[in-house]
Amino acid sequence: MNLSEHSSILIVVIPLIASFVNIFLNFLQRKLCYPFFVLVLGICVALSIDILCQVINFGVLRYRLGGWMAPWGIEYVIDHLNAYLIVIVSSMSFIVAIYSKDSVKKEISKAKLPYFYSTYLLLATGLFGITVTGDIFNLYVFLEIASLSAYALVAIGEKRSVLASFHYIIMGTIGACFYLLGVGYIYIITGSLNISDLTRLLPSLYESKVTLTALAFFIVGIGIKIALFPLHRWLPDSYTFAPSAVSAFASATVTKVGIYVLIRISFTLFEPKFLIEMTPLSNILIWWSTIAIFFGSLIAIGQKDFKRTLSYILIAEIGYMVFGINIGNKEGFIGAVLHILNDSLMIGCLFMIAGGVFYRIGSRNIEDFNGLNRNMPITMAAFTIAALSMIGIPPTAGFFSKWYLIVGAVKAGYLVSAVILIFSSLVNALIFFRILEKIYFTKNENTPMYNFRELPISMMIPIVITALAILIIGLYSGEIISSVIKFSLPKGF
Amino acid sequence: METVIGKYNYWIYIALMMIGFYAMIAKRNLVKKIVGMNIFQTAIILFFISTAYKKDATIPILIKSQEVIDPAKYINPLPHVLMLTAIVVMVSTFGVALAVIMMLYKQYKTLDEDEIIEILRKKK
Amino acid sequence: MKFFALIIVILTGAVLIYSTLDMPDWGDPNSPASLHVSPRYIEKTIEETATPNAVTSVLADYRGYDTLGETTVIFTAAVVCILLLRRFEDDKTL
Amino acid sequence: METSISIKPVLAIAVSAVSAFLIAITGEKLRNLRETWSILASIFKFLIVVSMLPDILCGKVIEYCLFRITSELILHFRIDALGLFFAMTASFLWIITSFYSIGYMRGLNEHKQTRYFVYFAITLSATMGVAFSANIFTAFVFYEIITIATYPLVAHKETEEAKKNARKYLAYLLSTSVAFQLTAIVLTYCLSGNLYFSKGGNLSNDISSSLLTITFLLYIAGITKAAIMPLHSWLPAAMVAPTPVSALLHAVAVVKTGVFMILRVVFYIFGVDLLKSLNLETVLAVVASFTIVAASVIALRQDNLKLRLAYSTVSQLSYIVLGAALLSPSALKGSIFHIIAHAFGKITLFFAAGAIYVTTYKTKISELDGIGKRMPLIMASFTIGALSMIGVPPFAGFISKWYLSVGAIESDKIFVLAILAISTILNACYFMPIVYVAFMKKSKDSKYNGINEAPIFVLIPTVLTAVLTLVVFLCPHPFIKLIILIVNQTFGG
Amino acid sequence: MIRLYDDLIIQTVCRIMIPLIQLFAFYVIAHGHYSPGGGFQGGCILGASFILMVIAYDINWMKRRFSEKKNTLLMAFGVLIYALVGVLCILLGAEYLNYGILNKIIPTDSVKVRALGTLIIEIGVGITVMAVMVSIFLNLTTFGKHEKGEV
Repeated sequence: MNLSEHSSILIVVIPLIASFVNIFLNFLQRKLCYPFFVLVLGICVALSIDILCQVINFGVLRYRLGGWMAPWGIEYVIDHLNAYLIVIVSSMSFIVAIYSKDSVKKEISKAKLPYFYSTYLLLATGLFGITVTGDIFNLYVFLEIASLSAYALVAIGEKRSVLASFHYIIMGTIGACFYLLGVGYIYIITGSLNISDLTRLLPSLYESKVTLTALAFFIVGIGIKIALFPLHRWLPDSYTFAPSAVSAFASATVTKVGIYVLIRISFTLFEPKFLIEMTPLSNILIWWSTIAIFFGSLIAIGQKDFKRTLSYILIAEIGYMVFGINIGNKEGFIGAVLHILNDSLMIGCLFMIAGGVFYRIGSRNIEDFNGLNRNMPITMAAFTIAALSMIGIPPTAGFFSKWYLIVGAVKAGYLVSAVILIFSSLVNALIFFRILEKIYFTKNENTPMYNFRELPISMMIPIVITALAILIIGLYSGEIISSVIKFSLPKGF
Repeated sequence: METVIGKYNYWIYIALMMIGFYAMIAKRNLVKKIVGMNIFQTAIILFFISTAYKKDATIPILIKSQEVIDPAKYINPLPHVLMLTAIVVMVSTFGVALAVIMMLYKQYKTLDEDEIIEILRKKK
Repeated sequence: MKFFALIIVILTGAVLIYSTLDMPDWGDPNSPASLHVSPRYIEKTIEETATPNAVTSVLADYRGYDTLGETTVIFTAAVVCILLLRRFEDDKTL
Repeated sequence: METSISIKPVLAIAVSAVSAFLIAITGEKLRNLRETWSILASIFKFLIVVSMLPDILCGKVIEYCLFRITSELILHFRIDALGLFFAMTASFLWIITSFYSIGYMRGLNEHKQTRYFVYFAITLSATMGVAFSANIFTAFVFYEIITIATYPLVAHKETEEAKKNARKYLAYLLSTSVAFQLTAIVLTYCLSGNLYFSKGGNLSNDISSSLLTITFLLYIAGITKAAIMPLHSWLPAAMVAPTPVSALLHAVAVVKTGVFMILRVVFYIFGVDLLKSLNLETVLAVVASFTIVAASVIALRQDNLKLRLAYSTVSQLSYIVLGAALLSPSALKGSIFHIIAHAFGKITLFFAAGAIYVTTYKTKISELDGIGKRMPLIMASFTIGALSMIGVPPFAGFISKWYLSVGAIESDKIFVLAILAISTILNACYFMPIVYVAFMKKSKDSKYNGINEAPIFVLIPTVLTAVLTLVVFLCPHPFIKLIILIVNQTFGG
Repeated sequence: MIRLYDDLIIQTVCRIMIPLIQLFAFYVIAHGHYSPGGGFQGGCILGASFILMVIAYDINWMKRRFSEKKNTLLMAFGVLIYALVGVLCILLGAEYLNYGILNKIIPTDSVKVRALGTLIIEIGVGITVMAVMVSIFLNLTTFGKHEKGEV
């Protein structure tokens, strides 16, 4: 029996089982919960890398659950895009898991930590499940697992977070319901739920109104889940008031997986030509996301609260990705998929730093960042790297995805959007250099609050790792593109 | 007339969905929002179930395994299965939402969104 | 606000109802849904899973993995309720 | 022209980066060791650069491909005569400046000297990077690094004013480079498919002229370091920095980087024929001439010595741009010679200004009455620098003006001669009064009479550079030889 | 002790009803193969019986018979059964949740054993659903303060 041929299912099942076992451990030996939790996510990272290697070496992986043939049973289909996403999600969840050790202690009561770890694992499970599955209804189930745990993780933050979580629940449920309606419509006219089966069946039905409606509902539903601009209302509050570990994890993974689902629905379930040529949808989405970028950046300037600023920047970044996907040429798609990785690193790193600062000075207000480099030089160095990457200064990672997006926009002739992209990087420059100036060139008046040292090592290491990753991955973007992303291009690009 | 006969079930369920949807986005009382959520999801479930129905067919439990089985005689089991899942999801979401609402009530001693926002603004 | 909501709702409903026109009629035994995947469940349930109740066999066997997910969902709900509401005795902070 | 692969360029860049690291870890305690590092680094760098001279002189080109990031974005070095010329100027003057800065920083015992030296070294490496870069992407990367690395130097004082000016500095350089230059690079890529500097131009003639025009203008607007009006006002703002910074970076390294990149764009991206056919060189010439005159006029009204020098820099830089815009061999000769002539002259002036500040804390010209009697050597060298700027024989400035005039006649743009004449007069008008008050007027405060010169570390470099301006005039042949080589390589004659 | 809201009739009826309800719940779980029913339905009925206890008596009375710790453990245990059956299938060399392979350890043919596997996971589901219902009910009705006792 060879485990590596099962790794595509194990990556979902292992964190799942771990989340149950965590409950037992809570009653047996509470101290073991955290090590176990981190260990499991470490195993997930190993598995995900194994999956990626398998995909690169042997091409698409298919796994028939319960041994049933595809349209009747559920099957997992893993191509380069999934594998890439799995690696991102697993490694970010692992890194943030390390980070959560100390940061969570201040925000959640000791007795509840095991339940927190279980929920965290369930969120990871949900995300993995969404990523690997090849069945639209199975995707919905795991979407709900992820969403439920995300609602809870948001709600255990500070006082305001509960209301935020409630809005998240309402919006998220609307999104899920729309997705489910889309599934229903597709099912009624095809009778199948399996993505590759549907890819075969749908082209004959492109004329039907039902198909178009289904696609529209899919897109709106996912648009809510990824907080595309007018539907973003739940995101800033949730990520601002959630525990810092949670906001780091969620911001780095949840929205990215949403983007992945969008890609799957629009380019695998349907053919690219349906979205791009036969319907105006991609054109609508391009302008929609351009607006998202513009307003996300614009609103981000005005914010006092650092985490809130980051949330709005995240909204703009989501706009980038949706834009890149829908341009409909090679560069744009590459840029978007590359940006999924870079953005999850940058946003994750920045949210972790925000959490670290909050951990020390108990404030998220940008005004209180004065002279922090005296107290936490390493963290602030990491912050500088992440900030430069956000602005898109080469050779940090952020530049390259932005480069491809802009080239794609110019080649496809969307010059306005290109200008907006550049505008938003200028806005990032404004925001981040304002903060950097406070950090490095302003003396802090209220010294008593600031007599502390660097972060605890368990929070420092993840931040440093991500910061270094931003630098290194930037240099190897070419590798990533040629070995992974190139193969995930939809046909016709 | 044909279409009305053929499609009225969908229309009823869609009307139900929209009632729930309206409650979710328009009502200011948190519990009413949740109730709207339930109506929405229930309507979707009914919608799915109705797609499973075939004229003069029975529930998909095969009495005698010997006879040659004609699928047209039994209604489509798949939507029922999916909806079992959807029901459970709905219940779980409902539970979580209720828990959050109770936390909110503990904090603000009210269930009206406007009042809560008012309280928050005062705090600022 | 309410008016705005009403507009959205009506639009959504209109789109949904408009697209039902292309759907198979209610109870049509030849609708794609009842012809493509589901017949096998009904025909083969006994010889493949020895379970006369097709719903159960699909639920627990053909699409058993969905059911695992759904059980996980409800488990999640419980964990979440404990995480959010439960206040333990040995709990100082809350 | 045959090429030879060699790692020397990387070494030349690395040496100061390494020294920056060493300086950082040595720190404030062992200041002597720290400054030894920076001196050693400067000397080594110069030696490495010079060691490449023989190959270049016999017409070779040195190449080194550092890193292929993606298929088109490649960190690639290629050293031709022009690059080497610029590199030699900068690295040679760094030796002198590092002595000077020791004297200056210690004389005023400034704070945060370590940071100062670190970023100084980094800036120099980045300058080398621009000088050696083989494609516009590499140049852009190092251009941005320079911007970021000089920001701490400008904000060095950490006073409100310093921070305000640093903000302005960054706003101008970063925003223009991200907004315009990056766009121009993207357009270049989309139009020509590669980003390399190639002899006779990279862009071909068969593209719509409007796009080419836009690209060119974006380049001119984007390379703000050349301080072409109206995007010049970051340079006066940068004068809050310590004088050595203004002397080396904002009279030689940084600003010349800008000019250098404009030369690259004009001759190696667009090429003479294309520009002539689009007749864009006239635009450039007009802008440059306007800058020359306007900046000189503004300089007249400055009372702060460094500000007056800054505006004079703005006008002098446009000489070089003008020389490029004339697109004739001897004009190019003149403009390249002006790089070195202006470098020596202006650095002398700044050194002198710094010396005055160190010894007497005077910054205003109105306070300088009789300063010449107190520090005759310094003021003597100031006079030499001034004369060279005006272009009086026997000083370096004369030669470049000579060639420029010849070039103007060659490419019959007679109005350029007029411009040169006017600016010469204006130069005289704003430099001579200083010399006059310095020597002729009686000193107001009678405390000091008799000689007290600046500290030795400050004095010697000043005199040295002054002497060099003379030497360059007396035996220009080695430079001319190299310059002729450059002109041949550029015009392919 | 007798409290105000204790009602003899209700309590007695419940004493008689609850075992029957639970018995019926087990029937529904077990008979899911042949009639409408299965893990979820049975689990709900089983959970309802415990909730009935709480309504008729009070939480502590119920907890004396069925402690919270046990409940939480069962909650995890039920779904753990489900997941582990799948893992068992992998260990026996088939795909995840492919019960057919279980006949390596259970002596029946590979079709009957599928029904058996179905039964096992139905039981797991039933356990989980029951425990989850009780747990959610308790937390919601008491704001998470079980120890007070009253509903």
